[in-house]
Amino acid sequence: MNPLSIDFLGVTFPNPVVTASGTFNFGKEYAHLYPLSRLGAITTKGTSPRPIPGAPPPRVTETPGGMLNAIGLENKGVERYVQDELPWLREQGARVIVNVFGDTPEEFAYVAERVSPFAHLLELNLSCPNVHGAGLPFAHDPQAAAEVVRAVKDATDRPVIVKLSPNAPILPVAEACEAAGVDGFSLINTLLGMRIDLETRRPVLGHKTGGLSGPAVKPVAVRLVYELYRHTDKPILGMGGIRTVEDALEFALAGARMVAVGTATFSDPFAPLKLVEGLERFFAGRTDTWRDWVGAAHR
Amino acid sequence: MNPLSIDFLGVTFPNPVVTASGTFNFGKEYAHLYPLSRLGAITTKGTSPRPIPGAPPPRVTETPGGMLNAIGLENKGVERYVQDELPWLREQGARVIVNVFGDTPEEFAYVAERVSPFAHLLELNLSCPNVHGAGLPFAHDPQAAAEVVRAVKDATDRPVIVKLSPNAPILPVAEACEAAGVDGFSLINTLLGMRIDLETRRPVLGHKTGGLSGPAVKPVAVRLVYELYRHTDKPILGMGGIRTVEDALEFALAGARMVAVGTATFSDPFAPLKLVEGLERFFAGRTDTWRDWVGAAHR
Amino acid sequence: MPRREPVWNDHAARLVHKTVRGAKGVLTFEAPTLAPLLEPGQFVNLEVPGHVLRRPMAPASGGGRTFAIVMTARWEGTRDLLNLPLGAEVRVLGPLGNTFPPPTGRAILVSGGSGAGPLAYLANRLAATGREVVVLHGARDASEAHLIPLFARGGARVRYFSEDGAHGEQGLPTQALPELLAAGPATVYAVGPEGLMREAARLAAAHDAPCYVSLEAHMACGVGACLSCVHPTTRGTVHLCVDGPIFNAEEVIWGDEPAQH
Amino acid sequence: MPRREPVWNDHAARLVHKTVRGAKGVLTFEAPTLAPLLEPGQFVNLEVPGHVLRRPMAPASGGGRTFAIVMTARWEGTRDLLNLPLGAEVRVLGPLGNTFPPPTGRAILVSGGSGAGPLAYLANRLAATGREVVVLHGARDASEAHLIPLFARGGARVRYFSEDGAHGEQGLPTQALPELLAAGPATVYAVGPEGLMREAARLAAAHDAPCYVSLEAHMACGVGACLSCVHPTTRGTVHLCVDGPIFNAEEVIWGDEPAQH
Ligand SMILES: Cc1cc2nc3c(=O)[nH]c(=O)nc-3n(C[C@H](O)[C@H](O)[C@H](O)COP(=O)(O)OP(=O)(O)OC[C@H]3O[C@@H](n4cnc5c(N)ncnc54)[C@H](O)[C@@H]3O)c2cc1C
Ligand SMILES: Cc1cc2nc3c(=O)[nH]c(=O)nc-3n(C[C@H](O)[C@H](O)[C@H](O)COP(=O)(O)OP(=O)(O)OC[C@H]3O[C@@H](n4cnc5c(N)ncnc54)[C@H](O)[C@@H]3O)c2cc1C
Ligand SMILES: Cc1cc2nc3c(=O)[nH]c(=O)nc-3n(C[C@H](O)[C@H](O)[C@H](O)COP(=O)(O)O)c2cc1C
Ligand SMILES: Cc1cc2nc3c(=O)[nH]c(=O)nc-3n(C[C@H](O)[C@H](O)[C@H](O)COP(=O)(O)O)c2cc1C
Ligand code: FES
Ligand code: FES
Repeated sequence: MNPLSIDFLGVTFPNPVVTASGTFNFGKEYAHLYPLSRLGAITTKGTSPRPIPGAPPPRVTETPGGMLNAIGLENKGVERYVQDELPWLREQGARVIVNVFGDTPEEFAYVAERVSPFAHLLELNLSCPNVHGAGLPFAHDPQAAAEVVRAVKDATDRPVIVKLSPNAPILPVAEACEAAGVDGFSLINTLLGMRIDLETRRPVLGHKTGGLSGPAVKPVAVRLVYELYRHTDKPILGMGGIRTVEDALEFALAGARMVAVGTATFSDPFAPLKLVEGLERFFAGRTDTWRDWVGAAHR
Repeated sequence: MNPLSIDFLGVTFPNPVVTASGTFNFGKEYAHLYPLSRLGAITTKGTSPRPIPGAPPPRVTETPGGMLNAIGLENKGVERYVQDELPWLREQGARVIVNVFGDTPEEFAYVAERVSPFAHLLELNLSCPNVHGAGLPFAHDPQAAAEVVRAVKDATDRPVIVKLSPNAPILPVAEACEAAGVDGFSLINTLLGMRIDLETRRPVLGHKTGGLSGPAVKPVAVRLVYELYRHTDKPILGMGGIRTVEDALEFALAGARMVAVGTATFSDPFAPLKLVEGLERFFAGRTDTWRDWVGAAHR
Repeated sequence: MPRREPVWNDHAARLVHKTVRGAKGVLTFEAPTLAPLLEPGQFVNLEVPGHVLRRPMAPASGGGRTFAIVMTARWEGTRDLLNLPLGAEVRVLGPLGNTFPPPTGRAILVSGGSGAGPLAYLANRLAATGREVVVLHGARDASEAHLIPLFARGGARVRYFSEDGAHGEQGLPTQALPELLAAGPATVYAVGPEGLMREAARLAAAHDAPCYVSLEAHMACGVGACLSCVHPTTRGTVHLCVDGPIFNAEEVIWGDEPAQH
Repeated sequence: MPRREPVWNDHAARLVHKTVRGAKGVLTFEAPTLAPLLEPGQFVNLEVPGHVLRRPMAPASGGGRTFAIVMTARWEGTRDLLNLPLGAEVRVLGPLGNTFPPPTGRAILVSGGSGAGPLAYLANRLAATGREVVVLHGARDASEAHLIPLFARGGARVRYFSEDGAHGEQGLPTQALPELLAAGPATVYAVGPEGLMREAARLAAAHDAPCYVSLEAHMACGVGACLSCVHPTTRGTVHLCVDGPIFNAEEVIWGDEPAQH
């Protein structure tokens, strides 16, 4: 029996370790280091119907214990990915979570439909602006979020999880998405932040503000996973500053059934693999399993 | 001419460096290390009408690049402070910002009135729960926040600043407080977070969640100061992870007229003094002044 | 125990010696401005490079140019502290907190885990003044042999206990207390896990012997400013860093006892 | 320049030598698995202990067991890197990015600031193969004398320029270009501040000489995964870490030029 094996919405993953969207592209860059099938799953870079050029540089900068990014959702559009990247990724034997976004619920649904043949799960990034809703992100408007979920659920037979933003209260959004039929949740996306360059006296990032990620945000993420777990029975994919076995277990205790590694991959490209190996070693000498840790802080 | 001298709501401070509420108590603990009058001002520990015993231990724990605290607003009640601590603090020649809170607008007003004779400024901590408003903090409800401001403005002739919480959208609260006559703002209070102990499998803090502070939150604080500065003409006291001259200048560029040092005092009890001295050295060789940096990222 | 006037400062210290055994070790710092001021029972708040908060530790020696700490690595801060390279310079706040009061009669020191630090200091200080001192140190197994040199410095009589019998007598150090207490007037000093301190306090009380314990709490400032280090006592909630860490066991309210108001 | 197939890995490196002059310095790392693979123009992504992101640096030597980097401390990451103690072990991703293409005619290297690193490597490599190489290195003042040994290794002719004339010829390195370019076919390699690269590119173009430059961007992954390191070129937006950092200057769109779509 594999103590790391975990069922998440009907899919059995060999371990709970996933790459976080946007930090691993579609996996090709890292495939020569280790077999991608060794990881629980790969979450792919956010994909929209058409190519998006993204934000002006600089797009990343470091902060104490973390980093800011404003990539601006750059991607080549869903057609390129269903041609080249997603089939390749499946051939590697990897399990795939496709991160999807769009300007409207219809765009979300369109991308969801196109990528479904290659996806074990779909993850909806609601942190992108809702172009028909005053430009605020979908994640700031429970009704808009629910519309996205309904549109996507109609367009796919894959399990759909919604990625929650820590920049708005999560419970109203989560409730609305549940009512709309969402299957699970992932969190957290990045926290809005800024760094200012003392020489130019301007924000460092081309987009001025960016998303904070990395160890610095871990306590915020653990708190939100813990809070969400108390309000829902849907499974949770937790992330935010995870790098070590201890980090992963802390998220499990809070209620995360699976965990994603994002920024840590920039600190160390082997980070996701090392986490899998570390968890294997941790549970090798024990009688309990990963599953037993999930939500244990609530029992 | 002192290049650090700064006018804030009619009070002239010799420099812009303030201690953050709750991290310096009423100053006595540090008074043997350096004259408290060397700092721009001391912000005192949050004070309520009656003594509050506070939260169960543990009350603090470290996180990557930061710390969580859940002191639970422990304080001896305003009477003790107007007897012992505040008069003593004024005798030291310190400028004093008194941090005030209560369960209701009336309680805020009561404390404000009692401490006014000793205060250069009053800072209202709106992150405490509004007992007549579903227990949510005042900072999560613009109307409740505005009521507090109105009640306090009627009870004191001192300038009143409101301390904003990063756990709720700040602009609606700031607008409501402005309409109610607030004189300025301070931000950020702590971000809600949690750490879970892998051995006990329970949240480390007695209160379960706590407030995140320290370098980890700096980018979030800079972003909020920058955002608020674009929406108000009122002066801003900025804080969140400040320790070095670079940190302070970054907040000035974002729009902070004064800056507070909180968690850094736990890393180094001389941190506030060192920041004053560092800024003195920085401006000694220059023709511009602190004032010229305030808001410069917007020009 | 009365509060002390603040005499603490932030001192420079340099790691000059260390003995590490797995997750445990003894670190010796050269700190010529701080070490002479340290009294047994007091603690210091040690900077750990890369960490926002300092870590409270109760010295195992002092008085001269150096002080030692007996430590157990738990999470990241203490792990990094144990890994500090020789020669590293850190800042240390101290001296902090109160001290052990002098004994009436013989001094019986009951030590467990990193309680060995402050009690070794006390044992050596008392023995040097000609007091009769017995140390009962308990460990789970043989992993604490590195502590022997610490206790061996003074003239105290030291008895080691280990649960598995691999190091010294088999059993818990408290098992030797009743006989020792029955032998005449004595003062008990217990520092270690809460269970050990409670049992020592119970036995001391049964023999009408005073018992002093050292309490622990998560701390930020270490000097009374942050109000984080609270503990319930019969005289109300205290702040360990300034009201303690040493308390008369009689006034301590332990973990599962109802707090009094 | 074509993309390379990924051959990079995460290698161990140990700081074995350093020369520091104020905020500038040369660090030499022993990295027996990485150093032999490094080609001039390529870069590495260096772990800085205590930092979340690595720092991209273009080696100033390689091929053997060690590689050097010429660096300038800007903010905290590079400051900490420059303060790394001898013997420190760090992880280094590499080799990353593309290389300088071989020259047509003589090689004229125009260097400024930390451009000295990759160009010293190129100069020494080309000179070793018998190529005629001229290096024009510019600095603000005399603070870069520590670079002399780097350039002196191979057989390249090196001319130093400083704005105040304190080190070598007075003026900018680009002022020597027109004469050199007029003397016959040559390829220009320019690495340094954008102004320097643009001016070198302009002069090279005026003489129909190819000119290669190395671009910089804030990077997270260094390997093409994060999409952070974009730069506009005449063939669209490129990702410097995999499409560069070396580009034919003709295709580069500089800071204030309108980007083409
Ligand atoms: C007065 C006093 C004297 C002490 N003397 C010693 C000693 O001589 N040797 C020794 O090994 N240990 C001693 N301790 C305990 C030691 O301070 C903790 O084990 C250590 O702080 C844990 O840090 P960490 O980085 O491993 O854990 P983390 O949990 O990562 O630390 C995070 C935060 O929690 C606090 N914390 C966590 N556990 C404890 C704890 N048990 N007690 C206090 N704070 C805690 C830390 O100070 C830090 O602020 C003493 C504690 C106190 C209060
Ligand atoms: C391909 C390449 C090769 C380089 N080679 C060298 C070299 O040989 N010697 C040298 O001194 N410098 C070199 N640099 C520049 C060097 O990487 C930056 O100066 C350094 O990253 C700044 O880090 P910091 O901690 O001082 O600044 P910070 O601003 O604190 O760094 C924060 C983040 O911003 C990024 N960043 C900031 N400024 C730059 C910049 N100018 N370029 C790239 N990223 C930046 C950092 O990588 C980091 O992620 C090179 C850059 C690139 C892209
Ligand atoms: C460079 C970068 C790009 C990201 N791109 C996306 C994205 O396209 N879609 C998305 O939902 N989240 C994106 N994220 C957020 C991460 O998936 C993750 O939620 C966040 O970084 C927190 O995890 P971490 O602290 O482990 O990085 C991105 C994060 C980073 C750092
Ligand atoms: C231990 C502790 C106690 C605090 N108590 C208060 C308080 O009583 N009132 C208040 O308004 N803010 C309080 N704060 C918040 C700080 O004043 C400050 O807003 C926050 O810590 C961010 O600044 P920093 O990162 O410099 O610490 C407290 C913070 C800490 C760490
Ligand atoms: S540790 Fe701050 S009051 Fe005791
Ligand atoms: S640095 Fe990540 S894509 Fe270039």
